Amino acid sequence: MNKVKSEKAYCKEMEGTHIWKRGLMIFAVVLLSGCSGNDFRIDNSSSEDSTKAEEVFNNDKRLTSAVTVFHENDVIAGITLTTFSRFKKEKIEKELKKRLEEYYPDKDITVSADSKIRMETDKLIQLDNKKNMGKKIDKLKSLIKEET
Amino acid sequence: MVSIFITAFIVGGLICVVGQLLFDVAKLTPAHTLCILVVAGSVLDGLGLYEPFIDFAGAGATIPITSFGNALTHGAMAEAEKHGLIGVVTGMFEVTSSGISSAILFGFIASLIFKSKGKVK
Amino acid sequence: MVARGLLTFKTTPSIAATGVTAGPLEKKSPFADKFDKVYDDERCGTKTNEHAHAKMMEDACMIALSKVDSVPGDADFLLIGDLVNQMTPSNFAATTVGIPYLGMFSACATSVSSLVMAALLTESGMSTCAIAGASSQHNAVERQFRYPVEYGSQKPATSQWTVTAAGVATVTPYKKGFPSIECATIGCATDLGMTDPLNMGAAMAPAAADTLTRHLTGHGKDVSDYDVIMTGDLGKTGFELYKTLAGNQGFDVSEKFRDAGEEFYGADTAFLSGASGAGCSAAIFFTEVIDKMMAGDYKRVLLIATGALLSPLSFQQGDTIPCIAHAIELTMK
Amino acid sequence: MDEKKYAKLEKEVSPKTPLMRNVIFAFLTGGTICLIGQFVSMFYMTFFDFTERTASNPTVATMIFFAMLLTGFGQYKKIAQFGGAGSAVPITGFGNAVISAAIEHKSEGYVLGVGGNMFKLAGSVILFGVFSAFVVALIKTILVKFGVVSW
Repeated sequence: MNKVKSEKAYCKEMEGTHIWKRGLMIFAVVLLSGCSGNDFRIDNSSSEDSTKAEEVFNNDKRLTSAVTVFHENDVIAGITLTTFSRFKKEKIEKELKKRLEEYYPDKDITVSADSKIRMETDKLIQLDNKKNMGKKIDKLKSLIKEET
Repeated sequence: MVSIFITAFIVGGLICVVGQLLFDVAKLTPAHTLCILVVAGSVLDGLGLYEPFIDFAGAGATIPITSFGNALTHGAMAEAEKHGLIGVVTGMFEVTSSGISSAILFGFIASLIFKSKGKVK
Repeated sequence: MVARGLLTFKTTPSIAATGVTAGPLEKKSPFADKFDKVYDDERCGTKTNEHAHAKMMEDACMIALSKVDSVPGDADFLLIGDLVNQMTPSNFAATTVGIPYLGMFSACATSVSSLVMAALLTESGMSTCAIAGASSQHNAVERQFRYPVEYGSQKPATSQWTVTAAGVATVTPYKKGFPSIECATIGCATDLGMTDPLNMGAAMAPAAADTLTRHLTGHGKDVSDYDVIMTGDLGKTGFELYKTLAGNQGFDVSEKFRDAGEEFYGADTAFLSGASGAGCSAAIFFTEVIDKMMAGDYKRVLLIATGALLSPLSFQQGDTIPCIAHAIELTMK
Repeated sequence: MDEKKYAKLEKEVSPKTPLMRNVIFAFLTGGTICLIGQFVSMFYMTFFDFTERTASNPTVATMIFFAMLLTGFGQYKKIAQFGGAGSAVPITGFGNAVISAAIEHKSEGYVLGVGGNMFKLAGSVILFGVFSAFVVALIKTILVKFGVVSW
């Protein structure tokens, strides 16, 4: 009797893990459809021409999305990478920054593949009030510096 | 951004598989296994391989105990970069790990509120 | 005559009563309704596991005495032991009951070694009422020998669960109608190089087989003379090994062999290889076996309690596990 | 019967370690714990000012908090029996080692018991973590000094 009972409990436990795992997967898929996809956006409130930046991001196959904000003297880009490019995250960030610096030599450029920065740049773009933008960008830059 | 959940699951799971193989095949005690993994994390960071790994797998690389060795080494190396050889020593004492401090704190809280129970299931 | 650990009791002292107490988890045991007292609280209403351990022992002693209409003042000797640091639980129990006390240690074989000692004292005429027994408490023992109770470690299928139980017997000069102690064999410490503290059954099996052989050849008996030959706490793995070893010696292992550790928790697989601990053999020997003897089901039994003589220090230093097994033969005249 | 023969017999009779089952369950358990960790870390990134890198500190602390609850309510050892290394290798296993020792030694008082024994099991991990960090950083510093590698 006991043996049967414990085996049943055991199966139940197993079932539990599968449901748990599947649930998480579904959640992941929902998230996936929610906030990624080929999503390249630029918000330009400065006088600079942003088409060059657009080109740089659009043509890089390692990126899955990029949100760039041009504001006064700042350029901040939140990007997401394909799964395996994430191994070279730091290298890609540096490389893109360098390329942008070639096009916009007098700008203060920040490129980050951190998902926090990506989330925040997304919020910046949707911001109606552009007044606080400078402050918010400064805050993001300090966040990135904390990384080391 | 989402694939990080999948990589976290897989990479975290695989590190645990390494631990399980050390348990069952190498017949090591849990304490020995964890020490080996911590040293492995530390060495990987010395080679500069652990950080890209965290970028790739997120919590899949920061939650396993290997990240503990990585965090300590990273702190020590950061100090060493600034102050040279002396920095290695001073860095050792400056490095704090949230793992240790939170384990101490929650361990003490748990000892205040819980009692052990010899239940089998 | 050279005895070599073989003892024969001419006056055949009797086991006039037994007292067995057990913890809440032991309600799962198929023998649970035979225990005299089962606690609902694993700490038996005391503050610590060790106090609970002592309390269980005290209660078992009081029950065993009350069954022969006695009080602690009537008893001559208290021969008990356990596994925790310097046997403090037994020491505290002895302080409370106030009977002249000799601490006994043979690890999980203490139930039989103390019974042999009580029989010797009775045989010599120095004792008319001796209490002999052993106890173990899961939490206290686990913490001493392995890990903290709440620590998560994956136990292999060979590992055993230390029982929470105390069992004592009141040994008196021969009394008609009660099981009497006819002969016994003191075991030799045996070490076949086993080092795994999570596979104690395998370490203890050779000691049990050795004592079995010595008892049967030394006393000129055969397996067929007994109704049952019961070992203490070998567990499923150890019991298989012991039967193989005994079979190699030419004994018929097919029917009469039982193991208290294997049977203690029934078929519940959560307990893996079965039960262990000093209280395991004591609780089963002093309920299941004695009850069946009183009921007339068993006429002659051989009890072999096995013990692993290790300490946390010895196995951490990489030493092997020496083991002991003592045998005692009970008859119903 | 000599030791070698007995060791052979013991191997034959003792139940085999179910390696495949253990590995699969360790993978699932460890993966799930890391997945939960990832969710916690996402939570900190979304609602607080943490980046991917800095979120790992509060995440680890939160995971150890979960480990405290599971250990205190007697659930962690069940997860461990099921998942093996899957529950021991994540930081929650480290937490469990510290917390279970703290709970266990409460009976000897907070100074000698809890304080003195908290790191009975986990202490070795800290020792080897710190020592290997020292050695690795030292080697790297020397190599950098000699110009073999750069930071």
